Parts: sequence; structure tokens; C-alpha cells
Amino acid sequence: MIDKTVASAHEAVAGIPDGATVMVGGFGRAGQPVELIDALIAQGAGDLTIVSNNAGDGDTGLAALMAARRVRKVICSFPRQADSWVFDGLYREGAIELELVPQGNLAERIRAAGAGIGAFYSPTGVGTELAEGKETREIEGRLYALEYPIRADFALISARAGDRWGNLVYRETARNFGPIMAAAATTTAVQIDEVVPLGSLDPETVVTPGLFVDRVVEVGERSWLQDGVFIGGVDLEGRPLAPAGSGDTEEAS
Amino acid sequence: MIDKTVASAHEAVAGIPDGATVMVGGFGRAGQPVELIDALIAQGAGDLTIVSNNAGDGDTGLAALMAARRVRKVICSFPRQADSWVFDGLYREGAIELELVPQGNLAERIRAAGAGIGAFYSPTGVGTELAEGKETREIEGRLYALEYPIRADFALISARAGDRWGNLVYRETARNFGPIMAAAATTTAVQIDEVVPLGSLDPETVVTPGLFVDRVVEVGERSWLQDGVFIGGVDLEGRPLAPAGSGDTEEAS
Amino acid sequence: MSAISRQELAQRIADDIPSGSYVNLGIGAPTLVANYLTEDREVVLHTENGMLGTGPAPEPGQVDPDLINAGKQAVTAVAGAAYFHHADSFGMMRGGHLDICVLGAFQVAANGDLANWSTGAPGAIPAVGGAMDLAIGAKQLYVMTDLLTKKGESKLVASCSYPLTGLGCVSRVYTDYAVFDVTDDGFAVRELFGDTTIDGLRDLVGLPIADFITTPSSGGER
Amino acid sequence: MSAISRQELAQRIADDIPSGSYVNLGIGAPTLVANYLTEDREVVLHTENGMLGTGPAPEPGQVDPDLINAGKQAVTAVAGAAYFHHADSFGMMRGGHLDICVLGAFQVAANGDLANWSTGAPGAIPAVGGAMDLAIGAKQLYVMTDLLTKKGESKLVASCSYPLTGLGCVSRVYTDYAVFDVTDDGFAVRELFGDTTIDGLRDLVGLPIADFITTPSSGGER
Repeated sequence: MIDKTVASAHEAVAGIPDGATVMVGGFGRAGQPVELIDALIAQGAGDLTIVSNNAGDGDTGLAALMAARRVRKVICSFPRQADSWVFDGLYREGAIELELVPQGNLAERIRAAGAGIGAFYSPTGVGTELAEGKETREIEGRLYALEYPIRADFALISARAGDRWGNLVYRETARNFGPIMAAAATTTAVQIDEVVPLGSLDPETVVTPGLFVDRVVEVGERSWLQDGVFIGGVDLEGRPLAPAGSGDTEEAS
Repeated sequence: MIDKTVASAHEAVAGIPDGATVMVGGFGRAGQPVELIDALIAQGAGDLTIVSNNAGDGDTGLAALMAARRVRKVICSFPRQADSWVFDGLYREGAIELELVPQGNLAERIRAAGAGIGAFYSPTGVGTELAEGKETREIEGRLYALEYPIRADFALISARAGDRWGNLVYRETARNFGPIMAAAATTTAVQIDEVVPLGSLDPETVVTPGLFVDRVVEVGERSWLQDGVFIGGVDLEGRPLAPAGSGDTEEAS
Repeated sequence: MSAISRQELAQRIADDIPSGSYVNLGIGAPTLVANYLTEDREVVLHTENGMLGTGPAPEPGQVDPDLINAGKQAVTAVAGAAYFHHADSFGMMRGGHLDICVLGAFQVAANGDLANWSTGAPGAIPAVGGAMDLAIGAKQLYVMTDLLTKKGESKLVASCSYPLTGLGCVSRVYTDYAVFDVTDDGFAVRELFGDTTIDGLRDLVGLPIADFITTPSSGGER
Repeated sequence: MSAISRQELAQRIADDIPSGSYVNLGIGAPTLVANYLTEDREVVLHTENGMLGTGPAPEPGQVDPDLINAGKQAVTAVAGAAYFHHADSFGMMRGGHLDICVLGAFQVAANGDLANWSTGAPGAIPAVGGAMDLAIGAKQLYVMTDLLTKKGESKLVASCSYPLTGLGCVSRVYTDYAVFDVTDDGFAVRELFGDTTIDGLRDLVGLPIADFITTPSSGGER
């Protein structure tokens, strides 16, 4: 019997060695594997290369991992945010390496790793400083730069529900990097709201087949859902709104 | 208001010029746009390049199009079938050109066209006669051959349901080439069982967003479904079974 | 010469977007354009973090952290929306399936080059996000920008001094003084706002600017 | 020497497939292996036309033309199945996510080269399907074949005379006489069936064949 469920986030991140490359899903708060990142912080691996769209914000999550000096290098598209002070500080002091990749090239390079593509020609970034040193080629009158796959030892992602085979469904734009990172890592750990019985996910609507998934941990329903139905009452970070109509929305950039 | 529905299969294939490259979805009977192919036969365009996994079987569909000498070239992975006598005859007399492409390279080259990839390195076929003359490269110890996108002027595909924006859902393995061909053609025409009201497809489960679709024609429910529920009673070609338990299954190769 | 407001400019751009178009509105000022795209026109908005059919911001209390745009703002979904993953989303752009993309700019060069992601200031933390993908990710790239920087320098330039985002990618520039098409021969005025004059524009920009054109732009089209 | 039946061989291969593996069974004889993979072992079958979790053939009258395998035979879906499009399906294979692929063969060379798609006969209509993708599409490639052709020639060869399907891709060969691993030093017998002897095999094959090996094969692994 296939059972990829594990009992805790701690177990889901077990065995990540020092020096590992770890993909971390999410775009902003959406799809961020919050519990798995916390477990990685507790787990202790260092000298990590993190592949993620952003480079942490505030003082929790990836920012906390970086603040603990556990990250050697970040491969991402958008490290600079209003509250990315942890990354900013480390970068300025030369304590963290950055590979800046246009977001679509980042996504396609991750996809290429999962799909066994050796390299591909992308038109994005050609002629800019981010393609400096890359092999270029003109194909049917258009310039392209050669881009290589980005693989990882581990991927930490978040999905809404999954079964014991690791079949996954996501929610709205929280899908983002999850499906492609799941396929690009040797070991993929997923936090989900809910483990559902095998066979209860419609095979037409499974987004990530269990083939790509190694460990699944149930972390409980996200606070803005109740029994799978959106109930609201939170800010963009998922924090409960202050009571009595002070419902201000947050805007990140 | 966006309304991509058209009144007939005839209208769905209107304007395909002589010399066009036309992708035709389907793998065996599954996902074959039967009505659209018939409409293409009636429409009259010739000197066509057909991109499809197979090269027709029996005397209908693509085989009939070829028999009418309307196809100059076929790009496919598996032209030879038990009943592919039309293609076989034309090929032997030198009346049709064949570009034989391993199925996964065919799929990835179609996908590359839709995704704006200039070319990519594939490990499939390297060292075989199907990669002869292709540029090869060793990347991290593995050999790859350079593969270019396959684009089309038109794609003819089949889906189960769609809305007036062209959002599509498929059914089981009939999904096959539909989503990637829809993205690789300048004009994509889709035959569907049923046009559903905008907003009735769950946005989580739309497989082909309407962005990729230009024309949608409702052709009625496939004969093995009733109100969307499988009722059986057909052979692999969708023909009604002879009555009273003669239910033999067909096997194609 | 008079300049129009950013809101007026957003309205002006919205007017130029054909009904039923597939459009990506970049972070910042371009998002204002959405306010003038009335629902009945069914302009389908793409957000590169994985969605077609982005709707207006939700009511207070209805913010959904799973449903955001590329600017990480809360949005809603319209009827007909679809979600997909990042590789599919950028494939859509790179593959040329979007009709129009509207972006901000630091500089636009007469050959259609765009600079909008980095000022190249020493010590700045670089961040590119989807800027370079957006620059090449639509059939038409419209830039929405003030004509002049805060220091009064023209953002339309002979060639970009800031780091490039994309080569020859801009089709049209909407500014507070005028609308310019990028042609094979450089900038050409398409429309003047208020009492702006061509000669006045030439003074502000300091570049050759062709007179009103009547043919569609060719620059940046793919 | 005695040979085992094709059914026995299919059973033998099924026994070697670990429970919970992701497996693609090629068209023809390899599909017989499925008959010996009992449901409780949860070996997940992939079919390259877009499905994981292929189940046994349907009952008569329950054939579903939308639900077929790569051999275009009617199949069913097990609980836990998933559908996907062709590019995703072959990406799964090419990306090395399947554990085992079982294919037929015309010839297997001592260096793991496989020939199974074309006899190269003049005038034959070529057709490759997914053969070349399957050849490189799993962590382990098992070949299931008769050891000898109908003419009595060995299908294990020093180098393939038929057109190649893939280079150095075969991990193991299951034949009616014996199971061979492909090692860095060529074929090595892993198991003999019936009263087959190593010397007898060497006579049939006409190649150096190493004795029973105790370490796992290295050839063809990626």
C-alpha cells in the first residue's frame, strides 16, 4: 500500500542535508508552505540554496531561515520587497549569494528540470544584463538565450487537499509554483489542509499526480476556509481581521 | 461580449487555405475531432500539412482526407496501423511526405510552439536515425538533440464541454493532444459535446483556458454518455454494440 | 502645455483596448486601467501568477489570501476565470497569446527598447519579477507613464541609459501629454492631450517626433 | 534446455516490481505483466497517452472510447488515477519519474542499446510512436522478450543490427530462458529458468555472459 502521509511537518522535512538545494513554493503568501518552512528552521540544515520566487519578508518564514544564516544562495525573481530587510541586510554585507532570474525563465527552468529537458532557448531577457554571458541564438528572426534546468534536492510546497498517493489539488492562485516544483525535486514534501480518501479526488481535476510527491502532511484547514468554503475574515497574510469593521486590506508589492 | 461559439462544424473550419498546416487532435478514437475533420473534407482545402499522432485509419476521417489527395505531408509518430491502408498506399507511391517524430518529442515540440520556446534539447531519439542531422549536445553527461517547435495555422480538437469564452474541459484520455495543440495554432477550432453557461465551469478545473480557443462548435453528446454520465454500449470506435450480449471489444494496435 | 491626470490616462488606455481582448496590466499605474474596463466589455485580465479572469478587489472582510494578482493585491475571479501554474502562465505570455500588456517605464527608446526594472543604482537590491517576461509577452506592449521624470527629463530617449528590460518591444507609449506609436522610424505622435503641441513635445523630448500617423504602428508587433 | 511460457515470464517480472512502483508497460507482451500485479500491491500504471492509474480491461458493454491505453485498448481507472495531456505525460517519462518501464525488443546489445521499433526492412512504413521516449523514460528499463527469434537467432547481440531505439538504456532483460542484467561489462545472468545452464545460454547467445551477479545492475540507471 502506498501511503505518503507523514505525521508531522518535522517528519516531512527530515533528512534535508547541509548544502541541499531546496525549492520553496508560493507567490507572496499564496501557496507558501508556512509550516514546512518553520519545520526546516527547526530541522537545522544549513548552507542551503533556496529556489523561490521571493526571498522572504518580515521576520518569519524564509526571512527567519536567512536570519539564522542557514542560506548560502537564493535563486529567485523578486528578492526586494517592502519588508525584505533580512535578505537586504545579508545581501549588502555579502553574506548571501543571489541568482536573479526573470520569473518566467525561473518557472520554465524549473519545469524543464521536471520534464527532462536538457536546456531551452528563451526570448526573455535577451539583450539585458540578466542574459549576459548566456549563449544566444537567432531562430526564425528572433533572438533567444540558452537556459538550463533548475533542479532541487527537496521541494516544499503547499496544496489544499491530497490523498495518500500524493495526488494534489490546489486553490486559486496558490497553485503557482507548486506543480512544477513538485516535479523538479528529488524529494517533494507537501503540506495540505486535508488528507482525503483515495479515490475521492476526481481524476480529471488532479493537478499534481502523486507520482511527483513523496511526503504529505496534513496541517489543518487554512483559517479563511471552513469545510472547504471561503469565509473570509482575514487579511492578505491570513491573520484574523480586527473585529468590528476595521477591515482594512493589506497591499504588498 | 466574447462569443466564440459558431453554428456549425462547417463554420468552425472556414477559411483554412490551401497549403495550411493543420493540427488534428486525438489518439486513436479518443479525442478525435470527427465532425471537424469531416467538415475539413467538405471545405476543400488542399496541399495540407497534417500534424497528428496517427495518419488515419479505415476509410473515414483523416484517411478520407488523404484519399482525396488533399494532404501533402504528415508529421506524426505512428502512421502505420492495422487499417492505415490509405496512408500506406500514398506513402508507397511517393504521393505523401512523412516526418516521423517520436511521440514525446512531437508533444514537446507542439508545447514549445505554444509556450514561445525557440528550441529545446531532448534526450529522446539521440543516436537513432530519427535524430540524424540534428544538432546534439552533451549536458551534464547526457546526450541531447536540438528540437524545434511545431506550429500550425489551424488546430482541430475535441473536448467534452466548453463555454462561450472557449474555456474547455476534456474527458479521460481523450484530453491527449488537445491542450497543447490549442496553444500551438494561430486559429483553434474545438468541437464539444455541450456549450455550458459562462461561469458554470469550475475555474480550478478548466484545462484549456479560452485564451487559446477561437471557435467552438457544439456537436451533441458522444453516444456513450447520457447527460454526462457514462452509459457504455459501444465499441472502441463509439459504434453501438450489436444487441444481446455479442459485446466483443475491439483491439487496435 | 497641459497634462492629463493619471486617471484620465487610464481611461484613455481603457478606451483603446478592444472588447474581448486578453490583457495583462503591470504593477503600479497600469492597474488603474482596470477601473475603466467595464464588465460588459469582457476584457479578460491575465495575472502572471496563474489566472485569467481577474476581477476587482474584494469587499473588506472578503480578502482571500489565495486569490491575488501579480502585485500581491487581493482580487476576485469573474465568471469564466481559470487558474493554472506558473510555467503555463508564462508560457501563455511568452507564446504571444495575450493581446495587450500595459507596463510602466523608466525609459523607452526610439527603437522600442524598454527600461523599467532597475535604475542601475549602485548598491540597490536588484529585483526583476516578471518584468522581462511581460516586456516580450504580448502581441502589443503599451507603456503607461508620465512623459517626464520628476526632474523634468524625458522618459522617451534616443537610447536607454537604464538597464534594459527588453529589446524593441514597445508598441505604443501613453503619456500625460500625448500618445506615441513606436515606428520603424522612431516615435510618432498618435494623439495630443489638451493644448499640447507637436513642437512643444519636441522641445520636451528633444528627439525627432513624426507627425500624426494614420497607419497602425509596426514596432513591437510580433 | 527448457523455456518458460510468456505467462510465466510475465508473472516473474511482476514479482520483481516493488509494491507502490510507478510503471509503464509497453504495447504487446509487456501488457501481460499487469495481470499479475494484484491490486493490493498498488503498482501504479502509467499510460503515455495521458493517465496514471490504469486499471484492467472493462466488462463487455462497458468499453469507454475515451479511456484507452497506449495500445489503444479499452482500460479502466483505479481509485487514485489522474489524467493529463500528452506533453505532461511524456515530461513525466523524460524527467525520470517512472520507476520501471517494461518493453519488448528485436535486439538488445551488450552495452544496453535497444532496437525495438523498426526492422529497417526496405519499403516498410516506419512508425515509432512512444518507443524512443519509453526507452529513456524510466529509472529502470526492463526488456521482456523471447531469447531467440523465430529463426533461432539470439536477440541479445554484441551490437544491434536493427535501427536503434535508444542508447545504453536497458537495465535488465527478461527472457524465456533466463534473466540478464546489463552491466558495465555486458550481460550477466541474474536467474536461470528450468534446466537452463549458463553454458547452454552462452551457446545460444554466442556472447560472453557473466555468471550470477550479486550486486545490483548499473547499466541503464539514471
